[in-house]
Amino acid sequence: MLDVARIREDFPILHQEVNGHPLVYLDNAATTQKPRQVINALVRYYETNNANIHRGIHTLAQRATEEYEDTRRKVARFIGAPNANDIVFTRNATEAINLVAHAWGDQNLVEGDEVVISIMEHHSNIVPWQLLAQRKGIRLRFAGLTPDGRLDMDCLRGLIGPKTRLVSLVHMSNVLGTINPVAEIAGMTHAAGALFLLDGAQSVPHLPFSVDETGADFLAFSSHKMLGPTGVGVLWGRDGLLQQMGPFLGGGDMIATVREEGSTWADVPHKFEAGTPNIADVIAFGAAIDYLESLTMPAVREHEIALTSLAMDRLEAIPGLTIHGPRDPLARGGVVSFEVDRVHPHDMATIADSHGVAIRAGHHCAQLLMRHLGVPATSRASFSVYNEPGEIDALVEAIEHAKQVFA
Amino acid sequence: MLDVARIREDFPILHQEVNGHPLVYLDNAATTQKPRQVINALVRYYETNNANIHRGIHTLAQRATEEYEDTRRKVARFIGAPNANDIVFTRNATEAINLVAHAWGDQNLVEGDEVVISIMEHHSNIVPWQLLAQRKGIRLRFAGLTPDGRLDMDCLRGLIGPKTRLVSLVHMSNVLGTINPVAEIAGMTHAAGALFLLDGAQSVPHLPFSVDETGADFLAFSSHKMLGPTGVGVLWGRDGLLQQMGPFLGGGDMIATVREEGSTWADVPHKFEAGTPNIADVIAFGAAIDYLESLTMPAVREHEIALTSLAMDRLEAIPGLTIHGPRDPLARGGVVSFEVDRVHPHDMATIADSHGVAIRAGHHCAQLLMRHLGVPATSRASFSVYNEPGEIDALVEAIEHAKQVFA
Amino acid sequence: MSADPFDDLYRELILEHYKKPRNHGPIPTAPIHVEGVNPVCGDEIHIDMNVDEGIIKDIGFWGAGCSISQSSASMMTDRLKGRPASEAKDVMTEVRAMLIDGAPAGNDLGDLEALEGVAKLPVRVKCALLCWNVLDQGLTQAATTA
Amino acid sequence: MSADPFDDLYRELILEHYKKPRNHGPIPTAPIHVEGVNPVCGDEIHIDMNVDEGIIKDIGFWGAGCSISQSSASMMTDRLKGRPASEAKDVMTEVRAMLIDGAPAGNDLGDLEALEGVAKLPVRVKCALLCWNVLDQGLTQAATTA
Ligand SMILES: Cc1ncc(COP(=O)(O)O)c(C=O)c1O
Ligand SMILES: Cc1ncc(COP(=O)(O)O)c(C=O)c1O
Repeated sequence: MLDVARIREDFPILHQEVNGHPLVYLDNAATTQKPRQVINALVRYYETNNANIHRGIHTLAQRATEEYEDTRRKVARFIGAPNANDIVFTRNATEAINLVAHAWGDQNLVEGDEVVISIMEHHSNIVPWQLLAQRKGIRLRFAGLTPDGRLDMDCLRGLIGPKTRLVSLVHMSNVLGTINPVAEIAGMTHAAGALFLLDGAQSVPHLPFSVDETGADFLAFSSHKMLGPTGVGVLWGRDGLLQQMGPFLGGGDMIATVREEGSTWADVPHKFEAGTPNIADVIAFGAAIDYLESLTMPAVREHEIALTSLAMDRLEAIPGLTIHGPRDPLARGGVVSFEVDRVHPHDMATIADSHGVAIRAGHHCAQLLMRHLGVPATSRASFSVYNEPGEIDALVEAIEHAKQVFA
Repeated sequence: MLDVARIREDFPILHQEVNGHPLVYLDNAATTQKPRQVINALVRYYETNNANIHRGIHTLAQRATEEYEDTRRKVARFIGAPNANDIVFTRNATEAINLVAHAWGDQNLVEGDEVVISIMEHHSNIVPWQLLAQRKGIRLRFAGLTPDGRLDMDCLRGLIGPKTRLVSLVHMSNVLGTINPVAEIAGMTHAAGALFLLDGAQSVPHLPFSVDETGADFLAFSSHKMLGPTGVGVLWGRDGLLQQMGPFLGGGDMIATVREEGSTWADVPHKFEAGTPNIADVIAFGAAIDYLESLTMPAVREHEIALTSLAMDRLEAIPGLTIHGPRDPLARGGVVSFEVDRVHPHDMATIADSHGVAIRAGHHCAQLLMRHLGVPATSRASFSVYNEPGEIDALVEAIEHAKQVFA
Repeated sequence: MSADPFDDLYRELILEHYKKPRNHGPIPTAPIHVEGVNPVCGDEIHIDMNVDEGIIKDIGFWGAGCSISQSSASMMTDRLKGRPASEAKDVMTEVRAMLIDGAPAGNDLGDLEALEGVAKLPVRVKCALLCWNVLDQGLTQAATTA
Repeated sequence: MSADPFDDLYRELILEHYKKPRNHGPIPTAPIHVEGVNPVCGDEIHIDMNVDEGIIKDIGFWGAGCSISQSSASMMTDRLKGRPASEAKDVMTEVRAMLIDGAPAGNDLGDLEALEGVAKLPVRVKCALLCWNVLDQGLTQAATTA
């Protein structure tokens, strides 16, 4: 069990009023807040160790390099990856997926090859493949959903075939909350001789996670959704995969030798980290991982299941309110998207904001899913380690108010 | 004139001992230190406003969006760009150049087209064009240098011709300090109907700068080299250029509509900012620009000329020491690369470190230039607003010590 | 006006136009069709219009969106139907000044004055502006095909 | 050993090997040539060697680099010339343990013991290791071509 009261003490931002009410931050699927341990790591870095890394001989450069590489090891441990050198730091999950589309896709795919995704994907796991399709003439195929918002496994099975080269799917939907059966999907994918990319942007921050158990070949996620700073994403590749890929961005730190006639590349992961990295934020991301590990991920998951159950019960009791996605809180993450009759989600979000309640309204970068659900937008509340039951009361109150306004 | 004593009070990192000596940080061309105003901006953001931007309706999202877009306007003003929407935030200068190579180069260049760079370029302005050459069969041409380390303008003029589509050059060399005559180069480039990309990574932080006066069509630079945080770079494109380019990375925030059949793109600059940006650091970068503007760039330049003059005088007086690059401090930035007979640069840097003096040793991501100079590496001291004459004494002392060790 | 920006936002008039939009639905015979979408939130507005001899003879809208975008469109058509295109331009300029710069509403705006409170919530300003940007296209088309 | 890591780094023996390297220069008749570069700093080491019946009959090195990388190579060739390849492997393991893990030097290392201080400056460890990584390749080649 999480000691939420103690945890809240670590998050300075939570202790403020917004529009005359205590802030209730329920927009965690967009980005989470940061504990003082993470903020302090940034301050400490800039106040004591800041230097450019890898090529520097002086003391600050040594310290910065060590701390930066330390986070790589922490990330590897956190996701159960055997080799820290298979961790590449990017700007965000989006860039991690684009990196695979370019450095793996451009090099390995030919016209007629197929990439399979689903209609519950975030735009970050759709558009890179559409752009690749334009560049290489590959075919992009879309798995559909069951009526209760799960991946339609029969449909998916039907799409994966001899032409499939990559299956790229979200682990946990940022709209429906759905947790996909990734190990089973990995099995189907590998049986077809294809690779499996897992978009872990919503799952790695919220679940006990092990890349081995997922069966993924590539994994992408973002620091800012797991208590860490903005500006850091992670790409992990199964042993040997990244090594076989050519470079993506060119520049400092990713080369072995540069000559006019051509250049040779540094080893993985440096080959994929061109130019000065986001050193400070990578180091502070290490503090975020320490923080999550100190809470333990099973406890985080348990806490979020409890909040999600409560939220679903309370919201479903409101007449005219519909929740999207699976009914079973164990089959989903702490993300609850809903509709309220006659209240447009933007109005819902504005009225919630007038109560100090931060929820998100819109297409959530999932327009294919919105079209499937037949709505232009949804309202979404999403949870993190510092949320508590009382905050769901505040949300319910805001929804009741919105219903009144638009009655 | 800068009030250096007062400025130093703003940089917490400077007030420490390294290896028993006060830290003397002379590695500013690699990355600069950060004033407390920048560190505080990070803290304040995470403690009061942190939220994902652009799509959010709630108060925190509004505040974060406003502050993020504020920095865009500050950057535009700082470089004299007429339109803030022509500013794209990237991870670093390296990514900015790669963005042009992909989104402009792949789309506009065909086999046989030529891109002209020089042998004094940083790897970040070499490798992206080598990779583009591999993708598109273009030819990459290299302008040489004069014996005193300036761009050989006759050579450059001879290379720019009807096949030239882009000239991409560094404004200020990170090894030689050389400031290139960019307006003249822009004239030659435009006369040939080509575009001019300016690598301003070392110049924008240290000179009064106006994109109009440079004549550049694209400009790339990094926050971390100008008192700002790591993880933020800037690409600026002359009005209309970015608009005409297709997207580079695909994902959230860069789309207008996403359908299975294909997607349409958001307007510039969002088209080029896929996924959650490095929001906190962009905002803190705004504080760095405020700080530089409060010092005024002419005063920054004047201060660095004075230090560079002094450093060159003191170093040239050391027997067996050779300085690379132009002799005239007005023709160069605050970067002094040198050789000491019998002392390898790595040993020089280690011995300097033992005196608390942080200098850089190595190829400085400029292997073509190293080959031209006929050395495997150089030692480099580089200055910023908080450096003072006494620190040059410390450097000279360290050099004398190194000479003794290897006498 | 009250001190609470949220009270100002959802004024009676806005809710009334939202619940019972005027001039709602396509006009199949109208020669001009224009549309626009707010990429940030997905709001969509379509406008059909018939401009004859400089007069907006008929105008209808439909689409999907929040109360602000839909009521803004309803009030707009209500205010402009039957009026000269030149007047529409003036009203458009005035509404934009009110929404973007927070300029006080003139008394020729009619119900549109109710949108004044939106200016205090920058994130919703785009909702209110959407139909006006679409109208702008329509007026340009009318001018060039006249 | 002194408390100051820098005093330990530039010990007399290291400087002596740097200034007067042993076994310096190519051996044109040697059947094995291996080379390596440290991409971080550009240091380069080439090794020519002749391994006959399991014995390193001849070994020579050249290249460019700092005092640590060059003296490490000089001491290495000095220690291993005329010795069995199997002993070279043992010494290699011991030197790596000393440099990477800070293990104490055994007394069979000879001059190489002077490199002990390098372990305290992690950023220079790669300089000292470069020639050993190149040697490793050479020994592998010798084993497969034997
Ligand atoms: C499922 C999913 N995938 C990918 C992303 C993209 O993450 P980022 O914006 O950090 O690149 C998000 C976050 O918005 C997400 O929810
Ligand atoms: C001249 C020049 N160009 C480009 C770069 C690359 O900058 P960054 O590493 O921030 O991408 C540097 C910095 O190392 C530089 O000095």
